[in-house]
Amino acid sequence: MKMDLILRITTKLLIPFMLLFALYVQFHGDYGPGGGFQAGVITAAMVILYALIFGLKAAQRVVPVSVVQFMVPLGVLVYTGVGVYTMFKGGEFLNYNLLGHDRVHAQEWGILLVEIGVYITVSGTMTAIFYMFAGRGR
Amino acid sequence: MSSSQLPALQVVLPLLGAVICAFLRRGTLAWGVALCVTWTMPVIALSMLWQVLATGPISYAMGGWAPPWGIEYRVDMLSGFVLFLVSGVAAVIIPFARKSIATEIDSTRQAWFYTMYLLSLCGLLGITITGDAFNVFVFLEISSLSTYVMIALGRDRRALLAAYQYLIVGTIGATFYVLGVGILYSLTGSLNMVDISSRLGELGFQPPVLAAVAFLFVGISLKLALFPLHSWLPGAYAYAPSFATAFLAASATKVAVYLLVRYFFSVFSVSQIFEGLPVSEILIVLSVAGMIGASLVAVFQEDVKRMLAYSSVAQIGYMTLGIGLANKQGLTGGIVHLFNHAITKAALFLAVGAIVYRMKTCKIDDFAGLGRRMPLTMGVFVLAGLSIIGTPGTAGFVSKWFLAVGALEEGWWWLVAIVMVSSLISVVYIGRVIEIAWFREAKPIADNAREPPASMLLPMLFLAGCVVYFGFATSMSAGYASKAAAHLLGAEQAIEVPAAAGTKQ
Amino acid sequence: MTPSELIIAALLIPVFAAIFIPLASAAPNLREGITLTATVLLLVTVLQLLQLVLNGEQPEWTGLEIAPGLALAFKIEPLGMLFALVASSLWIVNSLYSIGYMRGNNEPRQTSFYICFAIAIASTIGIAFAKNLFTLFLFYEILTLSTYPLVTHKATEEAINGGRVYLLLLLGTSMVLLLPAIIATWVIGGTADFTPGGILAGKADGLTLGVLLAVYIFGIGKAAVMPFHFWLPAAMVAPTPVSALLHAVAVVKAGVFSVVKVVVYVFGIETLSTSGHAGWLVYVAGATVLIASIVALRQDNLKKRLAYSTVSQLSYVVLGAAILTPISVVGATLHIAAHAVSKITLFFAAGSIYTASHLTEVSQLNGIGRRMPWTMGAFAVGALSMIGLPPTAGFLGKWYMLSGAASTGQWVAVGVIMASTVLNAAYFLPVVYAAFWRPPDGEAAEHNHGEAPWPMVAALTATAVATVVLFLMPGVPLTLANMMVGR
Amino acid sequence: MNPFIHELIAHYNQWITIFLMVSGLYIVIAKDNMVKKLVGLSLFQTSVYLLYISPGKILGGTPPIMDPKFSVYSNPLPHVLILTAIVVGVATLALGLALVVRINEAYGTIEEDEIFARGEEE
Repeated sequence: MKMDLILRITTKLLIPFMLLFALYVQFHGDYGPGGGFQAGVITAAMVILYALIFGLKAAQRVVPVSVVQFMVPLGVLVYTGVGVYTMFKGGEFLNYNLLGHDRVHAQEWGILLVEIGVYITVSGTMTAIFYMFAGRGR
Repeated sequence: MSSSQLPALQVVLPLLGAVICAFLRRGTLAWGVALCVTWTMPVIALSMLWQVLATGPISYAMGGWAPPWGIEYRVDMLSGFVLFLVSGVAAVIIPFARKSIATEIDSTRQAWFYTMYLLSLCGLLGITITGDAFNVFVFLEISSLSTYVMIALGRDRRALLAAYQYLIVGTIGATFYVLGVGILYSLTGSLNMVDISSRLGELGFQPPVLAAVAFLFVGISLKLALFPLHSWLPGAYAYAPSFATAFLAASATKVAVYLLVRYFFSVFSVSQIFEGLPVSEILIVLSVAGMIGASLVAVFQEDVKRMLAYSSVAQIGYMTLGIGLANKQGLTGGIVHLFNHAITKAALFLAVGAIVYRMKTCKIDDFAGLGRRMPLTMGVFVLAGLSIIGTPGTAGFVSKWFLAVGALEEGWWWLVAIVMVSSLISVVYIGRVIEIAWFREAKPIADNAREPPASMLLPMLFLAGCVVYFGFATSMSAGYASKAAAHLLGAEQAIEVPAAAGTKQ
Repeated sequence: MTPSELIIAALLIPVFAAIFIPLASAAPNLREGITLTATVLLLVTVLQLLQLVLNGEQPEWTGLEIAPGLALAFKIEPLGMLFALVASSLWIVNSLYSIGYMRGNNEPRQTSFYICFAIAIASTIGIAFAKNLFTLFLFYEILTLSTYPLVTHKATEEAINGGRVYLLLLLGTSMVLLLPAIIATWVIGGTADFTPGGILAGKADGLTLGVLLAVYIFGIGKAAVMPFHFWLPAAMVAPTPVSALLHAVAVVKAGVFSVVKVVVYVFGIETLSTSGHAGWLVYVAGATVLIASIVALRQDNLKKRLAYSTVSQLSYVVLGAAILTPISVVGATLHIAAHAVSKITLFFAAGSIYTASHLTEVSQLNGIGRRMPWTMGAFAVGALSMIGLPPTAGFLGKWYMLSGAASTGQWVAVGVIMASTVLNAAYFLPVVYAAFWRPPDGEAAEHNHGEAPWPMVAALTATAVATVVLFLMPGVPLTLANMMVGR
Repeated sequence: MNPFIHELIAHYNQWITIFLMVSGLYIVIAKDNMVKKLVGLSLFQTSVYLLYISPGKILGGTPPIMDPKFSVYSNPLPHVLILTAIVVGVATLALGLALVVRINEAYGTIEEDEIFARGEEE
């Protein structure tokens, strides 16, 4: 266990930056490479790293299983919610143009919202998959 | 929201329902959601079908992006028909699910099952409604992935194995499909089916088209379990929860058959597929092999679900035979068999599901004496079995009639004989179950067997009623199918008359 | 009631009986009451229809359409009328007899027996009144399926095996041969409606007609033309009223009726006789007549002997149709009615012997005529009719067939009919002789039994009388038969 | 240069695709180990990604962001499609692995031949 010291310290240092980078990828996705999927995976990787170093129990204290299970459908709900909202506004499913006053902003809003949905689902799913495999008896 | 939103709702509602189910913990609540969603589906499908009949195909631009650039949802005669079929059968059988699922799946996983069921429904309806070749792939995978999970939820550990095998085969199939689409995309630069079709017409025949046809054919055939590619089906049907089996048997393979028809007749044209290439011959040979081979295998099964699964493989042969004949009567027979077999097999699997509900087994030997203990359930089984055999007065006869007429119009009397021999074999395997159920002494295991509760009995009886009703009143099933067939064949001939003259003979 | 309502009524009366019988399963008397009421109602309805047909009308009713031009439709022509008349009147007698037999032998599952019986009668009426090949085929299959539970009624190993042969052979021939033949007719002729003069007249060449005829004849497995006859002996495991129904009223008659109907209305007598490819049928039918008679000689089991006799008698009808002259077709038609009443008498007698004494073998019947004079008297009348001697109905049909064959110089057919008459006498007369004039065996003599229960005796006496009456007053069947061939 | 060889080299991306596809399929068919089969399956799917992506790159083209300085853009659509396909592939792989884990729990092995050999005894 003593050998873990370097790993533990490094992990503690790394994790905030990973989260920050995930958020950067998430919100920069509108302009450059990136988006919800990548950000979600990076976030999940953060959780997985934490679990690898500090143990599954510690990780599940920080990100409980119930939260993860809640996140998976929540993201899809955000996505379909945007779509249904545009339908209520009288347009087609996921017609972003109806989300704002002018088309450019409306498109940006639409992409942002959908990407947030993707982020929630992907980070949730990736973590859930890890929990599922890691939680099995050896 | 106006009625113009219907195409999107058809797919979005099951998706939304699946999300809601995923939040729920209690199986019964999830079932309630699934019930509400599933019962809206045929209403939507029917009103779209009405609109199609009145004013022609409906086109819906997803996200406001006009086709061919955006994803188009397109409802025409054929897809409207299949949408109604899938959603209608699902709506009829969903009341059956609650009690059946409650006994076959752990209570913690029931809500999860309904999530997967709704996702699968969403995927299947999506495949049917979308007019975008790549979007089909996405929906194909949505439905397949959720189906793998549904199968894996079966009690038996062999369910896991069946799900795994289906996953491997299904993924290969889907990947082949994507390959085909990729080739079409690099040839035409479009993913919209209508657009691809018109651009292919301009291009004329090029060798890569052949590769595309081959990949699409094999990929879709894996999904629809065409004879030598059917290995995943018996295990999947036998070990999945009973309700899932009934749902899949009535919808999944049917949608795949639809996809094959869509590609052969709408995306490609009759001249490219049936006159330039030996597709017709291949299809007919494989169909015939399936009809005879799978029926023979069915005779030797010890498990009723497995037996019915092999019978499905054989019955799929009838549908592909209709496609292979590629004349109006034959294609009508194929499409109407899609419909008839869906209701017939759903009724059969529901009856078996009810027996599993009471007996916890579906070995043929354990059916002994059930004819008197569960007369209504077995009555449904007999009636639907007669439709599988193709007795006149049941739905199965109608499709066989059209197929035989289609074959005779080509002058292939031997094909008629093979169709009939195949139904004769089905007499053997259906008759075996009936004989045991009525004329063998009941085993101790059947002591508690009695009719299932009304929520399970009514869907069965309704489907059995449909089997007889569509055996006589064919204006809806066969009438519509022949319109769709004429539409599919007619539309092509308009495009390819000059090309046909060159390729023929 | 209008004619079309009468047709619907005739079809629905047995169906309603089948629906009400299970409701009354707890009260056997009420249940049997329903059956008997239905039989009488059906006969009244059929008689009303007969009135119309004799006046030269052809009542019609068209139901749902299956495919364009292919509908569930009924139209009563003389041949169908005759068949329906025979079936519905014999149903009364048979029901009476069944009640006696089922109660006398304490058979299990009587309710389902009566249900299946009623459905079988409904489908027989459906076959008789069918306007097109599809309707005929529909009820033909329903008849097979509804009689399957009757054949396996005893649920013993032997009964199940017999049922298996019965179902597979009848369904098999009808599916693999008859249905394709119907579809081919539809594709070639453009219609499936029975047409006077023939659907295929002038639409196909001689060879096609010959092949199609073969597919039809062997496809109609119920007509029991060799080699597709062995379902009939296999079905002998059934209770006797069922054998009576199968062998005299419903199943086999549906078979030969279909054969005559196909020959007359699908091919047309004229068309076939000029096609030059229909002559083989005389040989096939003749061979069946002779071989089955010889096999019957060797059967010791009384019901088996009757079964082979039926196989041979059915081929008389086919032979009559195969001679292809109007007068022989009249003979075939008359033989349908004549064989029905006489064979049902014989089976009734066999069942009555079984009920009273539990004897099944011919060799056990020595001297039984003294204890059961009514039964054996009726048996003798039936036997005479089978041989074709006056004053019994069997004579009429044979006479017409013979004159048809002789007038066209078909000496093979004449020879077959003559030879088989001798054979018939050889396997029936010894039974009658032994029953009346041989002294009872030691063992049988100790059994002190009398006649069977009265409903059975009444039934078999009635049919025996009918056999004679039909010879003396053949008016109605003869008129109908003549109307069919347009004489 | 020999035109035939030229053809061979010009379509090098397709050769890679075909190689990956065939080796993936071979693994799926030939291996009994269920995890290896999934690896093969992924390889097979990857070959398709390549098939889509490689024609999307247009030589000299830039990322498809409108700018007056550029006129030739790479085709963005294949990337979008393949992103979707990758997600699907990941989901399939995850589900497949989950199944293998449960099969291992239920049967105690992930070798298909061993499981089938045992299946006959049941």
